[in-house]
Amino acid sequence: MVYWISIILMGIGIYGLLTQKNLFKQLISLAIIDTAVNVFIIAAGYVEGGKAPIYTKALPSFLKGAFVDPLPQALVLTAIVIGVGVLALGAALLVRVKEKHKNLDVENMKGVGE
Amino acid sequence: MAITLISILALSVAVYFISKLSWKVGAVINALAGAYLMIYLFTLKVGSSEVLGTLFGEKLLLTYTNASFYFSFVSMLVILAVMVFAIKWLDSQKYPSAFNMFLLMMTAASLGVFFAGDLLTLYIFWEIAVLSSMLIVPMGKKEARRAAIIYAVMSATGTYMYLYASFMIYSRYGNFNLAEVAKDLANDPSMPFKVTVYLLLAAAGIAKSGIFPLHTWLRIAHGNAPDAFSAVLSGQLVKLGSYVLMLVTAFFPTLKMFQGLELYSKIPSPNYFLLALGATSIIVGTLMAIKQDDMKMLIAFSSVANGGYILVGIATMDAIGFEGGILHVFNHALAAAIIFMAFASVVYRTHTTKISEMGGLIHKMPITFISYLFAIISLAGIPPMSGFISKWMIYQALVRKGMFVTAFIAFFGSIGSFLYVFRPLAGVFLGQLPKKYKDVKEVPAIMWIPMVTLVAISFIMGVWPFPILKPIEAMRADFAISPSVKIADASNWLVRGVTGSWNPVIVFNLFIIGFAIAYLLYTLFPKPKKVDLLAPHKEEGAPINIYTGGEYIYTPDLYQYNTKMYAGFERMYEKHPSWEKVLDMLCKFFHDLGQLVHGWFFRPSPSAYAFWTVMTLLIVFWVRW
Amino acid sequence: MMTLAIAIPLIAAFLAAIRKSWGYILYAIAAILNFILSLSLIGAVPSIHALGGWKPPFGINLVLDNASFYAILFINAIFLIVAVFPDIIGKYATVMLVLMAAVNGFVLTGDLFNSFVFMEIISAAAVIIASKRENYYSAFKYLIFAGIAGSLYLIAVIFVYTQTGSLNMAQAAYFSFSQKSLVAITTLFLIGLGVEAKLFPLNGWVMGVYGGNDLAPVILSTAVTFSAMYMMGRLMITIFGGGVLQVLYVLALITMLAGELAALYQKNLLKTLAYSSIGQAGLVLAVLSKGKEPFTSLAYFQLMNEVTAKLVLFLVAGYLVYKYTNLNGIFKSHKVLGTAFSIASFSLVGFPLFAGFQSKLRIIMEAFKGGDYLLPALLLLATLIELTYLIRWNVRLWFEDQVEEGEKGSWRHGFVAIALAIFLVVIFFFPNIYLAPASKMADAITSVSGYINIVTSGLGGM
Amino acid sequence: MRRLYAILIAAGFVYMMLSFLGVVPGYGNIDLCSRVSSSFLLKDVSEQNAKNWLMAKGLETKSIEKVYGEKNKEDGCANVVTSIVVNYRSFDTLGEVTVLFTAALGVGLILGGTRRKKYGLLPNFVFRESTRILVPLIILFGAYIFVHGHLTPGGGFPGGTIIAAAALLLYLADEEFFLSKVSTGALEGSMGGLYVIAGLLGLAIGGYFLYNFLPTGRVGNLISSGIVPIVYTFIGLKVGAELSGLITDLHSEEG
Amino acid sequence: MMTALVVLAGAIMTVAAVFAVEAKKILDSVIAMSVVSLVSVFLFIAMRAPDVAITEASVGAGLVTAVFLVALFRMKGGDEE
Repeated sequence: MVYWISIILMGIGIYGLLTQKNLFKQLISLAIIDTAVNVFIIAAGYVEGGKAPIYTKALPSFLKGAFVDPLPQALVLTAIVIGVGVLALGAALLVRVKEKHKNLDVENMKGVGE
Repeated sequence: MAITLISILALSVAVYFISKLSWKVGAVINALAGAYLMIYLFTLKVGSSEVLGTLFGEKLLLTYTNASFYFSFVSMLVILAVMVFAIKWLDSQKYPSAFNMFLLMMTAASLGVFFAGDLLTLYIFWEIAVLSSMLIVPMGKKEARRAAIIYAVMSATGTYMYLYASFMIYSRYGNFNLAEVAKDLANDPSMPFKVTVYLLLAAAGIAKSGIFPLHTWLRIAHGNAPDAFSAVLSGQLVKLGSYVLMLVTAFFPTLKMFQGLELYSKIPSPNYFLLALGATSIIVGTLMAIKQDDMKMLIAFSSVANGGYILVGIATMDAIGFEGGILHVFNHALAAAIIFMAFASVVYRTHTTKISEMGGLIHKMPITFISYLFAIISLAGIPPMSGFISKWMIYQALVRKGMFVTAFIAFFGSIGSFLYVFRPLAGVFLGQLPKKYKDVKEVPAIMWIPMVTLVAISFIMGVWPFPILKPIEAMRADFAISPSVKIADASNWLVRGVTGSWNPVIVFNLFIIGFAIAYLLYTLFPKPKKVDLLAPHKEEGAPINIYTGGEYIYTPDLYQYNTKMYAGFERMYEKHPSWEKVLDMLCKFFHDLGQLVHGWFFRPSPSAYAFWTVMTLLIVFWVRW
Repeated sequence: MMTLAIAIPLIAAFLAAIRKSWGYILYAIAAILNFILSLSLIGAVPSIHALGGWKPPFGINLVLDNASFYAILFINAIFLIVAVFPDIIGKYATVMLVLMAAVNGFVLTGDLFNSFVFMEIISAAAVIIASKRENYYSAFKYLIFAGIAGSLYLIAVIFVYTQTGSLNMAQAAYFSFSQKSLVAITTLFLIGLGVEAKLFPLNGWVMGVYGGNDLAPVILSTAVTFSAMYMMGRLMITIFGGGVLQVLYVLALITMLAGELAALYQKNLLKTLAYSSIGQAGLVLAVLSKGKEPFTSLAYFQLMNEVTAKLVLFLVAGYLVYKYTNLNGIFKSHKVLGTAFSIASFSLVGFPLFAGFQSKLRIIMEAFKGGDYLLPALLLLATLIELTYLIRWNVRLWFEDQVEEGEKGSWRHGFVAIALAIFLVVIFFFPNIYLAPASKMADAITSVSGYINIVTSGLGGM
Repeated sequence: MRRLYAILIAAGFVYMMLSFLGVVPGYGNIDLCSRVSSSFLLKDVSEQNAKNWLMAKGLETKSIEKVYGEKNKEDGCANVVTSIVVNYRSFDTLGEVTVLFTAALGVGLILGGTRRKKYGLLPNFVFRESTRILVPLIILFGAYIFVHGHLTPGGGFPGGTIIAAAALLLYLADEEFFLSKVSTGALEGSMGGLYVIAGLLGLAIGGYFLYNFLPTGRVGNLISSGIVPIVYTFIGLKVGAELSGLITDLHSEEG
Repeated sequence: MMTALVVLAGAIMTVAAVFAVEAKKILDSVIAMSVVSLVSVFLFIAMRAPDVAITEASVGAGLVTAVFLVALFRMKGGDEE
């Protein structure tokens, strides 16, 4: 189920990358893909009926089905931050692109040259 | 051999730095090295063999054969002459140090090509020769930069085909060694393989010696290279191609290899294909040479035609044809070298190569004129000079094989060559002397001595060709080309052909007698008076020209009689199909393809990148899922 | 010890953030230390380092085998060479330090997710480097590409995790994947890595990034490309053994031709060289994708030759392009740079007497031995095109009439360029300088059981 | 037309991913015992036979032992995700920090200036004053989140971001406000350096980079799990400083 | 119950994502994107990943949106010209 959502979101992101001529929109599409991939990863670690992988006083008695997989969560934590870094970099670049080429629309940008 | 070649290569780098201090010293060192190599050739024993080193686990062999000797000798003759010539000539050049270095490097590499005992060694030295000569070419006129690129590309086209074929051979026989490969090829059952290999190997020779489909670089490269280097290009480098063509057609046992593919008079069809290319080159070269106004380009096209003669001679698979072709290597090398050196001398003094801008230099530069005259006599194949003998031998072979179309083409080329060699003669040396060349002097002795020496050699070989025919006979014996008759018969002063024999000594004597009679007549009759083209009537003092029927000549250049000298003849093929244009189109095609790739994949916006990424992903998925 | 190769530049980068003016000095120190360190690592081959003391399938481990050892040696040498040029590095020293750490980590790591993290650091640093000299749009395009590629790479990593239950490369190498999962994983990895490895048609960013300033090509086309090619071999040959190699072969051949053709059309020197490096990458990938021994070592041999030559070319080109507006005949004023440029370009083409000859001819020879007649033909065609434009540039830079007055050149550029160029000639005569490391690398890359053994025997003490 | 093609291609991508889904175990239906995370959960990594794991044998179904409140259970983090992020896979986190560092650095290099860029928008008085009160609270909250990272959800990254949110608020509230790049740079640099030095200390003491060399205490206590909270503090401060610097760069111009 | 909520979240995300991609104004896009992120936070909670949820909420949804908005503000509306 969640897999489907994430994959459809990826599809939308790719659709956005393909159709949008505005560079900012493309960056947003990339952000959507990032989010979708994160959802996908978490979904790959979900265990039906499992609990969040944090020990409290109430203890489960079996490993099987007791917790969801913590590793994908750790990975996603990393992936989110990496995504943010890349997107912030992209935003900064766009500010400069706008200054240099006067426009963010691929077809109206000035001085792009070859 | 190995040590000599390597030390000469190393010396060439040293020469660069020496030339930086004084290029004259560098040029002298070059000439001394050339002289040493010349002597060295005679000290080597035929049949000796040496290992240069190992590469990819294969030994790089140097083998000294009769063919090596002959080709190296011809090369060194030309190069040595140019090296001596360059000692003075270089002061007109912009890059004397680099010229010295690359010339010596090229010399060593060319000898390496001739000494090579296996395909790989040949390739290595070949590439070094191409590289170093390719770097000399752009030192010439402005157009020469483009010329260098075209030269490099054409040459590489052939070379890479050659390389492909050599590795095909290696993967099949596990051997690069020429002698072994020749044996293996003779016994190989696979005909398509043999034909492919044969044609691909020949491609290198075709590209280098300017045979028809890859001939276009000759015009631009010979025409624009530094003037003295054109002599090396045309006289020596082109002969590397002839050497490779000789290797693949004569050294490889083609008759045995292509048994069953005989097309016509026992010539296998692959050989016949090469022969046809040679014949085409004769036509193309001759016709195009007649059209040229630039004297260097004119001789460049004549090199195409003469390369064709050499190939036709070798590809006849007949003893006398082979010998004729190989002898033509010598003749053309010397003639072309003399002609280009003569041109270099003219350019050295006049700074132009346009025939229509010159004239009347015969009085100013008589020695150059004499050298040129003898060279064109040889080139056109007129009897007393050596050029006739080789052409005659080729005709003999064609007649024996019954190839009358090719024979006709060869005759046609000969007649054409009378036409085109006469054009610079008339334009440059005869006729009226333009005013601006009033103070032109003969070139210094250091420049004309090499020319005259080559003329002398060429002349002597025309009268007494047996010394040069001796190694050729030996080569023919090595390659076992039938029929094994004795062609050079020194004791009877005869060169034996099919329809008859040629006695050069008698012919020479006849010519001497004829010349004496002509000279007698010349001295008996009154001499013509020399007038200025624009000479006004002295008596009346009016600016009326006496030669133009009352009209004053505003543009005397147009009335120079060698402007459009063969206009009528040229008009016959004014709109000729140009192979150069075809190649240009090919270049443009690749260029456009590059633009297409650039525009589709590299230029566009991120959307297109996303498109290609996802498409690739989908295609890979679709292929593999 | 091997973690220091990552820790030293990283700590230097953090220190450089405190005071910007320390940047270059820290970079130089870190480059020297890292090079010495990677030299000293030879005693430690083969070994693993379990980070935090957690055993490999659980924790992250660094693997130092012959392949990664020579790769980091080569990469750190390049970083050391670049350290000679403070004027090229400028204020990008911190980024270069991060890049150095990331490339070392990318090569050394034995963990898939960790490799993803390092790949992202590499692309982030590369984007910043690419944005030098206001080359923002190209950098942005690169960022989008790297973003998509990173996402696909991450999905592939997760696929591996769902199959094997761990992120360890050695376990993935041992694990027998089902056919379909292998297809899914390798396809995604191919695209993910293809962007860095300049695989067609994922290499659209190359022209803009390499052609836009003087720092990006010097470091991205050399060290980063090398690490990407290393990873390509490691993942496609060692870990996921062979599945995708035929596809890679076809794509790589197209890459080679496309790159060379586009270079033929290009009129800007840096961009021409950028395309040429695409073409060369195609050649390396094509040979690598054979997946068998002589080819793998030849691929790395060719890569080393290419990278050395490209370093010279890009150093010289970057220096000249931003010094003069018209380059005609400029080598008349910069003879040393010109000589180095010519030697490097001849080596790239593969003329005898230069290093490229050794690798290209060996590739042709081995391809013929393996019965592949297509690769040599296309290689020679590509070489012909390459020769055309490189000769064209050489002739133009040497022999055209000079338009601009030449200024006095930089001795650093001259010295480094000519030294590397002479090294290329030395390689022709002693190919084993490169070939021996390359074949050791290839041995390590092609031996799956060897890789697993290194990891399992590294567990001994734990 | 372009959109139609785009939809087709995106649909193709979705189809491909759905086909690939076939190789992934169904949603919510996974067996943790075959994954390394089971050992992270049980905190028995050091007891496992790594060689068997590598040979993909996995674990049998095991009942969970008592973990909460136990002493010296490996890293001793109650929050298993944190224990993975900062302990088992701490190296990834170092890389992650580096990515953020690089991004902040890049934004600085691309946009950075020395002067506040002004938009001429004056925020109202209430907003400005309430911000002054809120900012210390926000920073405190951020600090709480990263200090408690090993016990409760959260950790260095959200904590740091919350601190950066305070900086953002200040920028929005005050036209004149401008953080000194030197101070944020010094903070992020020194914190990053300390992280690496902590790792190097581990190398010196335990023989492994990023080795958890402090006593780990009881699972569930605040003072537990060795260097984890310390590292998370470093990360939190570093991320806070970095992102504040990033926001500063976004608000700056060349002057 | 949970399934229904997840489906609802998925629908919201899909719609928001399409809106983010297709919106005329970039400001709308950015906001729609942050909606996608925020709803994904719910998904993370539903999948028992509180750590990720907090990080996504603060870093993914909060910071990215903030950075985008500031950048957009700095460019004074990327889509108007």
